[in-house]
Amino acid sequence: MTLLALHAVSKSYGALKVTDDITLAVTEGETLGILGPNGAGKTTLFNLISGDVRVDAGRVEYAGRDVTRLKPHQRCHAGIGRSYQVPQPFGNMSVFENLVTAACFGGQQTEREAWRTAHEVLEQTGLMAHANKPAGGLTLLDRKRLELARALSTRPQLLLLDEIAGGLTEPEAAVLVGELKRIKARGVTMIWIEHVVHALLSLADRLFVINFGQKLAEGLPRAVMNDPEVRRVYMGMEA
Amino acid sequence: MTALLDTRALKAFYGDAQALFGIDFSLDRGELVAIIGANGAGKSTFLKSLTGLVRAPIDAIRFKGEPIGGLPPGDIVRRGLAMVPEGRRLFASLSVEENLLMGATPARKGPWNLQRLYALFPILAEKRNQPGTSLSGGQQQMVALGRALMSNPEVLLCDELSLGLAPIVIREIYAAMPSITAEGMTVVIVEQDVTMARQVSKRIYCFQEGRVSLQGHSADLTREQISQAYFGIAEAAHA
Amino acid sequence: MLETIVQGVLLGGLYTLFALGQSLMFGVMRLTNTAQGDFIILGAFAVIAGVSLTGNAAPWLVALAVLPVAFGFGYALQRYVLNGTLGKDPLPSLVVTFGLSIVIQNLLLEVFSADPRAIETGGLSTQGIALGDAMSVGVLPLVVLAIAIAATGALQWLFAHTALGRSFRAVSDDREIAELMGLNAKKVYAFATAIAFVLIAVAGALQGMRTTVSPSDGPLLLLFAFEAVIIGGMGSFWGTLAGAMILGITQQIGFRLDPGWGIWFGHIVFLVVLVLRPQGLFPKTRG
Amino acid sequence: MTNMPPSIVAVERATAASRAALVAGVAIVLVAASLPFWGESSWMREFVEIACYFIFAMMWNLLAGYGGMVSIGQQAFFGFGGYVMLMLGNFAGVNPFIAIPLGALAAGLVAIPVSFVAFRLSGGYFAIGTWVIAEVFRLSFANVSAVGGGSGTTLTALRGIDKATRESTTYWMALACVVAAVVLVYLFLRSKRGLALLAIRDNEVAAESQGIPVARMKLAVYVVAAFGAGLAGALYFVGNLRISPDAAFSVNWTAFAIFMVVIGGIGRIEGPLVGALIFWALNKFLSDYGTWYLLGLGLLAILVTLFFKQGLWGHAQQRWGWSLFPTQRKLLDISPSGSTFLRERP
Amino acid sequence: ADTLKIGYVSPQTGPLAPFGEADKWVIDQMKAAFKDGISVGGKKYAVQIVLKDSQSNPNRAGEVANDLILKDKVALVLTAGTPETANPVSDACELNEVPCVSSVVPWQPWFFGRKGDPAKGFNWTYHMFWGLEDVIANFTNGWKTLATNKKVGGLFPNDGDGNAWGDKELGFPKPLAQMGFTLTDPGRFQNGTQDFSAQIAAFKKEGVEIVTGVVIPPDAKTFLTQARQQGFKPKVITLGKALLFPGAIEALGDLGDGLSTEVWWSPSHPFASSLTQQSAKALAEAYEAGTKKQWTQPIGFAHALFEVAANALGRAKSLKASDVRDAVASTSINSVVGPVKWGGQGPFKNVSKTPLVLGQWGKGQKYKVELTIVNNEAATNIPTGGKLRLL
Ligand SMILES: Nc1ncnc2c1ncn2[C@@H]1O[C@H](COP(=O)(O)OP(=O)(O)OP(=O)(O)O)[C@@H](O)[C@H]1O
Ligand SMILES: Nc1ncnc2c1ncn2[C@@H]1O[C@H](COP(=O)(O)OP(=O)(O)OP(=O)(O)O)[C@@H](O)[C@H]1O
Ligand SMILES: [Mg+2]
Ligand SMILES: [Mg+2]
Repeated sequence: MTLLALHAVSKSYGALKVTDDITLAVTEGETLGILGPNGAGKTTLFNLISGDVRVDAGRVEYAGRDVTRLKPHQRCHAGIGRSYQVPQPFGNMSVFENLVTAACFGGQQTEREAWRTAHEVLEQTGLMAHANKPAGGLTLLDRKRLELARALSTRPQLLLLDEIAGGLTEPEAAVLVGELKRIKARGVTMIWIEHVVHALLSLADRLFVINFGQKLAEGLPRAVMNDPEVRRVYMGMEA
Repeated sequence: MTALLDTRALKAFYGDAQALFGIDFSLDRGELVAIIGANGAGKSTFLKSLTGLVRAPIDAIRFKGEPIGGLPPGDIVRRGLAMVPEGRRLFASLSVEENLLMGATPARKGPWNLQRLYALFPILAEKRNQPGTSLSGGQQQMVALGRALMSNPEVLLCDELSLGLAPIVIREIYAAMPSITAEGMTVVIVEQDVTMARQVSKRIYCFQEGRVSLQGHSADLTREQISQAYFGIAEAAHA
Repeated sequence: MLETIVQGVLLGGLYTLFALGQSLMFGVMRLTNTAQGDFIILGAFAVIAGVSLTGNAAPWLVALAVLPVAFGFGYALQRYVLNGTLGKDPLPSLVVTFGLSIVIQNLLLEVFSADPRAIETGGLSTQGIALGDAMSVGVLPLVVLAIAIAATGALQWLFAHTALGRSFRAVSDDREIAELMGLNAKKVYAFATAIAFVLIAVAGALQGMRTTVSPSDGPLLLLFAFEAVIIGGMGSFWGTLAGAMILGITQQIGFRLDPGWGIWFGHIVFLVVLVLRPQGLFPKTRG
Repeated sequence: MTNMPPSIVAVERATAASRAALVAGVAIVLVAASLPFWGESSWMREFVEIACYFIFAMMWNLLAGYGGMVSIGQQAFFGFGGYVMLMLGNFAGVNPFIAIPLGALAAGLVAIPVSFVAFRLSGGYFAIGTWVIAEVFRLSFANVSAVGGGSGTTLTALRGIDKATRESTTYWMALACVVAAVVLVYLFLRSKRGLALLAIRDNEVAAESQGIPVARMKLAVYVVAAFGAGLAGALYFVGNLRISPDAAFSVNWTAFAIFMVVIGGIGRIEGPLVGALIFWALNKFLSDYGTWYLLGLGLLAILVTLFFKQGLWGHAQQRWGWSLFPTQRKLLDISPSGSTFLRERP
Repeated sequence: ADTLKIGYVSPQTGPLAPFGEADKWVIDQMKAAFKDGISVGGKKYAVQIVLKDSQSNPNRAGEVANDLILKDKVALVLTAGTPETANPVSDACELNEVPCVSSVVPWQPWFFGRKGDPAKGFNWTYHMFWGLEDVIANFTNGWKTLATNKKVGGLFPNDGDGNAWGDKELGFPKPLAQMGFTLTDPGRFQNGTQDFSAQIAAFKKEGVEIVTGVVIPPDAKTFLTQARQQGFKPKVITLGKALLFPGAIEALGDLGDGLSTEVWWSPSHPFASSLTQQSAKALAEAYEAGTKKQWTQPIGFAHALFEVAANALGRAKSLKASDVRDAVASTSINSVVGPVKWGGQGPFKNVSKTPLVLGQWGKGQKYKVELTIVNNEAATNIPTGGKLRLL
């Protein structure tokens, strides 16, 4: 069953078409990997899905209903959780409180339930030792981890991950992929933007490649990675 | 010949918390040295100490034989030490070109100017009059690198240069490195991708919990040595 | 109607001068200087004190002599006081400038008493030029307007086309990285404030020439300055000028409808502009 | 797999100091409530005055310290509450004491349309914009001749009420308002809505994407703060009897509130409490020094902002860990149990 | 001996501070006058005068009045200087049932501005000053001596005074019309207006030759300079409030010469203090000698308030508020500002009127500018020093 569908969405900044007539569907339980050169419009696509940015044209459907006009928090309640490429923690709150907030509001839980959720996610993401520290004092990578943890705390059905493996060492990335697999096994649908291609390949069921705001390629990972256009434009290898 | 840059027992603190516990490090002219290490190992802190953003005892850092520890960042950059900061940090209200020109503030003589940069990154020439922050992450990284080059430093310090970059850009940037070092510029990169670090660098320092846990010529170090240096345990090869 | 607009433009010239210093400080340091009006009054009193200390020297000369003092004062104020308040949070600067506003008002009251005073210009302030038989405009307001336009042009050029202007903006964006580029943020800020204070002193001197000033007049001037800056859009000095003109003309129209509602009308236009274009009419810098 | 989460997660929400403060607070309020039977009428009056300042500062703290909306225009609601109370009393014959909450309600209601304009702005623009809005209020009332225009008017409705009744009723109302303000704000901040507020203050975009209805929360806080400001205003002018636009909509109200909150410590309930006490003491003992007193007050605000960024209470809290009204949630037992994937050694 | 406290509220700071400038000196003088104390009901009391600053702010005025009453427990409150101070103080006294004597506000803004009911009057508050009828009489008496087209332009701001002066029923409009003057009133403006082009344009359009009103000093300067710039040259300018103080006139420079204003008190007033026996002239000279400043009109009234206080307290049966009030109400003295006596009909139960004349500023001998009385038709016992000149 299709969980998320974008119908011909477009978005421009001034004269620049950042998202150009993109149509895309994600089935429940699937993990979609998004690739594309820097500035192709990947993050913008996330912004359009999460509602942080309004589409200029086109329609966003989620779980069978039109969410194009919904506010970001309404989309979050509907089950879309996101992380930001540039981490956006609630800097003056503790890490634990960051997660409790996400669970209370995004996950629409009571405070006590939220504590449990937060506790669980802290363990899962290895942030337990930082639980009572102000989130603003974390290092870049811990902040990225917090992004993931916070998104998980909203108990999402669809998880949007924007470059969470960047900056991880190889073994660390492997551990991350392991955990994402477990999340996936719980039935969570994911869209993952990542430049660390090998990490992405180890999880994605399908790839979607964007260039200049348009779809360049779509399909099974192996096929897409062998696509000469993708190799040239994205990997920088002559086919 | 004495080293171009060396540190002796360099310690650094954030308030009461110690981040570096005595780093001995040295750099010869024209080298490309990579620093690797797990998240939170102190790599960024080390680079910040070198450039004066984190306080250091005056004698702990010597550049061309002179002590420069704890000097204001402005003085250090005028002496020829430039940094590409973690997370790009472009000036939001300046255009791409103005951002690059900011790098030329110390007014040092050398081969790098706008023309040459635009030749290296043609996309920047295209976007020269756009605000720097409206670029994609990767494009911003190019501006950040270009901005540091514009000061014509003798030593270029790059923090997580490839973070968030598409493979093609990483390739391009590392492809440009030899031409940069060939002109006598010395480069230090912090890199998570160990394979890449070994490929491009002459020597490697591995940091662990604020100390140097391993150093040597890139070609001589084995994968096992490196993973041991990362995590401090020998049997560290399963995921 | 024509006269209303002409008077509105002249009033706008005055408001431009009130606003330029604010525009500079707001643009560079995101500093909401609520003592702007009081500093203008302080400038006027500095000239008044200078005139009486020098035994009635020509006020123009005294005003010129005050400018370097204002520069130094602004530099020191930023360096030793206001620099401590900068940051993402607008509150510390608001509090400190509020505090300064109270300190200045009461200090002036202590030193000069509450009597209103003026800078005597030897008749210049009362001269007018007849334009046709129905209309006459003052020479002093024309001088004010000319100075306002010149100052706006100079600032805009400085800001957009010089390395100094670039460093103003760079430091305002990311102080740490600007320092990494070799700038001394504290000095750049201090320099910007010093320039702003020269403008403030000019505004103060002219205000003292065209009307009386008393220690508690400052806050009256402050809001007009802010409105001009905000209508115009942050970081654009021509925008500030345009904002001041819009404010002057709408107030002037309002006054003619009913003097009680003139300023009200100006405020309403300000709010309407904000609702329609929160970023101002000609924004140059992004927040 | 991760371990099963513990069925009970231990979270610390109170401190020894806060428990002591609760007991002491209840005792103080009980003693205070009996004041009209043994105290002097000047004490009651002083309390009413400081209560107005305090409630107003408390609401400003809620708005700016927690809601992140640094307004210089709260005097709009202060004055509006005062004027509505006065008009209800003078023209509609409503008992002024009943008119106090009605005035506050009116201020809360008028905040809704005002928010449409104010919320277009943020940061420094918001501060100045709200100030201009307050000026619009001032100028509007100044042009209404029924309430005396610019010269203002007198609350005549109280002329019939006997002095002792008036004084003690005003006092009890003020006391009730103070207690209610503290309790309500505290409970609000301890609830999960308090978390949302903090999140919005830190990062609006992220808060929205984490499911927090940012616009609604901000509006709610704005309206509550306006209600509180209106309450303070109505109470103040019942005690003062004379209202004029310049007095009612003076920016000094907000200036003093800012001073109190900043001196005490912004973003903590103790802040306005401590600030109001200091303000009261300074005002009581030094206000006869006129210019020098004001000058000193200005300097004090500057010095505290520059050298005690957290305010005096915040400083004490940092130093000695005091917290009378803790709103944080501290997770106890943070030793990781079971596997933690990102820290797990490969 | 026990101490008896007298409270005094005036604007010591803020825009209205010139009105309170002389008070400190007057109170110092009073300390000498009261050094032997006052006997009330046969008991001797030491006298303490508590001066409070209203900071020109009506709120603050109300607050300090309440402090005086509730904390200092003063026996009597005195207050002076524009409705912004005197009205809230009087209101506080009325409510707290403490006697109060006020001054330096025309009686209409004081009485009607406080929503006084002419049928009942006030129970605790008493006022001594002149009224709008006097200022209108004086202004028009002066204008009638000159050749003008009788077209008057009014500058009435939106404050206590401006609203009273411009009031259709109680203010200038009615009597001016009756006397054949036409009044152009463009409307109430905010104090601190930066621009009077609108008023000037309206006056020019109507051919106004006489300008009157009650404005604060900075506004007067703004108006006068802009009028000159824009080619508006009235023949007479008679303003209240703005032109009271020599400092304000000096600040106007050349523009100040020939401006006319109301005179409530001057050294040439033929009265003497009932308390110190000083003549008006002697009082002004003592002030000038003591402060090295030129005399101002509020000196006389500040002094007179204490005359009333001393007299009333001396006659009071006890220090009970109602006894003091009764003594105030039955005051009848000849003070340095003229006779003071309450007890008329309607508002005059609480209002005692003092005489008013018209004055004009000109270059002086002793000081830069000096005020000369130029019309005394309304109070012929006060000598004139010249005739009203055209500008
Ligand atoms: N601003 C700061 N305040 C307090 N502690 C800090 C700060 N920045 C870094 N630290 C601490 O200093 C230590 C070293 O951090 P640093 O950023 O240098 O690590 P790194 O090796 O660059 O890691 P990464 O790979 O995450 O960039 C960490 O323990 C971190 O928690
Ligand atoms: N607010 C904005 N205003 C103007 N242009 C913007 C804005 N946001 C993004 N852009 C432009 O849109 C394009 C796409 O940006 P986006 O952030 O979506 O790229 P991306 O694919 O996520 O790149 P990266 O992999 O580097 O993160 C870029 O060219 C960028 O300059
Ligand atoms: Mg992106
Ligand atoms: Mg780092």
